[in-house]
Amino acid sequence: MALLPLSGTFLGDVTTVGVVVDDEDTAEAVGQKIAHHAVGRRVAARTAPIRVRLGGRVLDPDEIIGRTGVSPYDHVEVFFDE
Amino acid sequence: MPKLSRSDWYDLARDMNWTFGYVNEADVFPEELSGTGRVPPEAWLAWDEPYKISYREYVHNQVTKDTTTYSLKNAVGRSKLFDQLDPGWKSVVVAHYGAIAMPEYLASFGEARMGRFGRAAAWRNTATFGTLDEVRHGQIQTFFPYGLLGKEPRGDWALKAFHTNNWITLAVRHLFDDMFVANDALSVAIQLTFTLETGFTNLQFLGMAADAIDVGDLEFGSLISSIQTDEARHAQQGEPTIKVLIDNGHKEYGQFLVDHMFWRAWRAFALLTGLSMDYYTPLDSRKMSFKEFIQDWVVKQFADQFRDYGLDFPWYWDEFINELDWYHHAIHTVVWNYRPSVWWNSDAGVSPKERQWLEEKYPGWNRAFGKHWDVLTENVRTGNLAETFPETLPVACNLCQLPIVRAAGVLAGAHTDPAPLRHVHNGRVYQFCSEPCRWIFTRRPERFAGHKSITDRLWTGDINPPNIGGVLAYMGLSEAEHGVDADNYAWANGKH
Amino acid sequence: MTGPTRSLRTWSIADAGRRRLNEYEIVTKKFHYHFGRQPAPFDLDPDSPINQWYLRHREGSPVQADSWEEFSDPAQLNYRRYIALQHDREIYAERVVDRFEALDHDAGLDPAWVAVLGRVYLPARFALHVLQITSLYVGQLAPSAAITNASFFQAADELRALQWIAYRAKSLSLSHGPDLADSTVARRVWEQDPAWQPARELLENLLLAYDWAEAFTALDLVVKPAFDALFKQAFAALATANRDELTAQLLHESGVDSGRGQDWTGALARYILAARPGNREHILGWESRWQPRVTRAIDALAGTFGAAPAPADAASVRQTVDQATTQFRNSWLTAVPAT
Amino acid sequence: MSDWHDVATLDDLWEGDVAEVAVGPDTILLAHLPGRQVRAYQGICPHSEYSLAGGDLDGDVLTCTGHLWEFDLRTGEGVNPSNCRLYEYPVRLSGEQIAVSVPTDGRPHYNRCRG
Repeated sequence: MALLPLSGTFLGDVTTVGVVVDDEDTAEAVGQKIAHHAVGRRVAARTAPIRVRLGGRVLDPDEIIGRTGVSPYDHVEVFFDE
Repeated sequence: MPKLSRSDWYDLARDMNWTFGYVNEADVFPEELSGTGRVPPEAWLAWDEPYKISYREYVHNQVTKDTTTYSLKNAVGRSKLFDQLDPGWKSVVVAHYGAIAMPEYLASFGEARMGRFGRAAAWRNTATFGTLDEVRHGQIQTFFPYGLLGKEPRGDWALKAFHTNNWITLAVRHLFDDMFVANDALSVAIQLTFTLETGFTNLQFLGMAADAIDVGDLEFGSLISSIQTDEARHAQQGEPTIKVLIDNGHKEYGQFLVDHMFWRAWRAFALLTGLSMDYYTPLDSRKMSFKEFIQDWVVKQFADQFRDYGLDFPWYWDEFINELDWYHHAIHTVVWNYRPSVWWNSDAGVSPKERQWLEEKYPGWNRAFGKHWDVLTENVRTGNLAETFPETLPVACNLCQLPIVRAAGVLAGAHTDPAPLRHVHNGRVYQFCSEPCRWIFTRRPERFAGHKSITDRLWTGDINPPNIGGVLAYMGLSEAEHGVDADNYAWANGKH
Repeated sequence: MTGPTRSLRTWSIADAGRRRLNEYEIVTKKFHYHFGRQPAPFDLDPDSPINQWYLRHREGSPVQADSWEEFSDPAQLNYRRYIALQHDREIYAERVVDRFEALDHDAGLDPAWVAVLGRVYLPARFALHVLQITSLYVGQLAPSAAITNASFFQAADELRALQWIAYRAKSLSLSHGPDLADSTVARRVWEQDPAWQPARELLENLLLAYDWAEAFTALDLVVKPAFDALFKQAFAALATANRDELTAQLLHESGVDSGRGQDWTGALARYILAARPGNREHILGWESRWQPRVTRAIDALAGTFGAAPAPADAASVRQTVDQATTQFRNSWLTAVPAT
Repeated sequence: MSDWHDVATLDDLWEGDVAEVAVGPDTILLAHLPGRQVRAYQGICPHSEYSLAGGDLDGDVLTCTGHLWEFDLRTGEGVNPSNCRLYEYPVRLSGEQIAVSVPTDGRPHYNRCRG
């Protein structure tokens, strides 16, 4: 395991945040870590699954982030899947 | 009075270039400090300052200005005037002192750079007065907040801010170091005096002084208008400099310098003036919106004055105009959210009445930004204040050092992709908020590459522990200094 | 209102220990936050040219002190006080000029004396301009705001002196011929007259002294004291001897600025010598490097004093200059015991 | 006869500070001059009843904001105009504590000079 700095934007938020995740985290966990800084804070909460998009591809929730070809400081988009 | 008037002898005091006989002229004006090498030395003799002043006139004028301004300060200081000011307006004043007092003093370095390395004696003389002016502005804008310390301890940031790595300080320090402290004489003339002072601050100071008087802040109003009269004079160094540059076939370089700094000046204005005008100034004292101010004054000024010299609008003009509708609103939301990390009390400025005004001035504001404030308002009302505070940093732009808010641009319909713009230089990834910021960086990466944004510092372990507590400590804020909501959440709780 | 929780009685970072800062200290102390900053003074790439320039010529100067902030201008001039002071002095200078103009003073001057003015006094504005812009250089490279500000005010003092010479050039030309107000003529003297060439060589070289402490030493401890003594004492005396009391009094008035200049530059020199043991050697090293050039410059200009209708011989001029500069030198050098 | 009254501490009155304190009917100006010198004078300007504590202290000289009368606070003497001096109270410093001696004659203690 290793720390992986990423920038992430929750769609609908005003800004992009910096987070440090674990490269063993699942996409689901990465999504939650970024959503934590936006949902219920500036973006209204909803009961929908949270998804992560990396380089145009929506990741499978169980996918390990470190095995997606991601590089440090890459940007991920996080959004409610409705 | 002595019988001769200034015009009789003035040229004899400025026609003082000569041909160097014992040293190389290039060594006297090293390009990294002078920047004038593109133009042949003799061409600089055409440099002619539009506004002329002698030393005698200078000291006589300035003593009058100082006497007036300091007397007013003394009179106001003994009154209860400051205590009665609107809390949002106090934030305007406190933010201004922390962000601007030290840069004004540092501008004396930029002026002295021109005073030593400017290529014409006329220019060097004019810059000598400019040097004094900026010492004045730095000193008066620290002396006044010092006088407020008993009532407003955050006036301390007038001196302290630049000793810290606060994120707002980082942004203004990076900007002003680029613009005039660590810049060559030619670029200082074009970027500080022509682009910033002529293009923005002359106008802004007029507006700000009027607003100050309107809210009853006589001290600040008189201070700002007194400064403005100096600026209007020394800002005129830009005009002859760009004229010499253009007349000698270097319009393209002049255009580059203007384009570079106009964008950066816009960024700083959006942060400081945008928030002040549209959120912090009390509603009934707002004469125009920030967008109207930029359109009526800066845009018009730019069109009239810059185009007189055959300069074009910067290539990003459409993006600039487009940003007037949304950029500073996004920055405001972030600053309010990060209010503990700034040295002033952030004024949300989104009471129902204010939201109505915002929607009127910026149609679509509710759709793009109101919904964030709905969530924030709900959290305040339900006592869920913790959720209104941040736990990590936004990603800062590697050029302007401000939070990357392309996501808000998506909401405003200006962008389709919220992702920061990227550039890789010598293996390092740099992130940018906008095409102009990336363009400025990539045109001269060696000028900027070795600097770390606040987010870089978090990611690379300079900030320890790497959490929000560590961030605030790193930024130099003691707990007592953390900014709080200026209105104590009245905008969320009352007044429907 | 959720205002600040405590009030402050002074700058948090410039606390003088239960002593109220005076106005000078409030607007001067701790302003150079960038001196000695890591990784570089300014927030651009540390390797960018001006960061490197400062690292080399300021932070990298051989002359160092543990705390430059301890040095204060003895006159404690901030902008407001400088301007108020000079406002009064300019009123005085204007009255001097008024008084002599009312007597039609210039018309009565001996043409042979006017020729001396044209050769020595009027071209001196080129020399003053070098002192002016070198002061701006020292100011922008100095390690503390106390030094920066004093140096900037000094630059303005030089511009003041220079503009009164320009004024006199024009007014003399009205009774003694347009050449006196012709910059081309003055420039030709400055560029070609053998009496000026050692001075010009010195001053052109002064512009290349880029280490800030060398620039300070060369300008403020060696070159300027000698030129000030030459013009504001020896030449002023020559003017009096040649019944040109207007020139003499304007030079004396400018000499008041020079005296204030020597107060702070002498104090800074004393501060530097006391700050670190090695500093003395560097200051004296630079002094010995610049002094011979100054001596040549003064000698060549002193030679012109003999052409005045009431002449002064070069030796006596040199003596006046030597006496003044030695006195100043003693004020900073012998006040500090060698270590 | 007079009584000593503790009126302030050196933490209240920094070097360079002036302050106003009241002891019974007396309004007293305290001044901490350079070199740990503390003085106490009448608190009201002898000219036209302005509070001296609102004045500007520059070194030893206090300028009243009312009509710019100046006083040397080393001695209490008028500087401009010079034909006027402030009533002075004895001051005692013990450690941090500043005490002022006020006569117990039941009369107000101040000088007046009309200008």
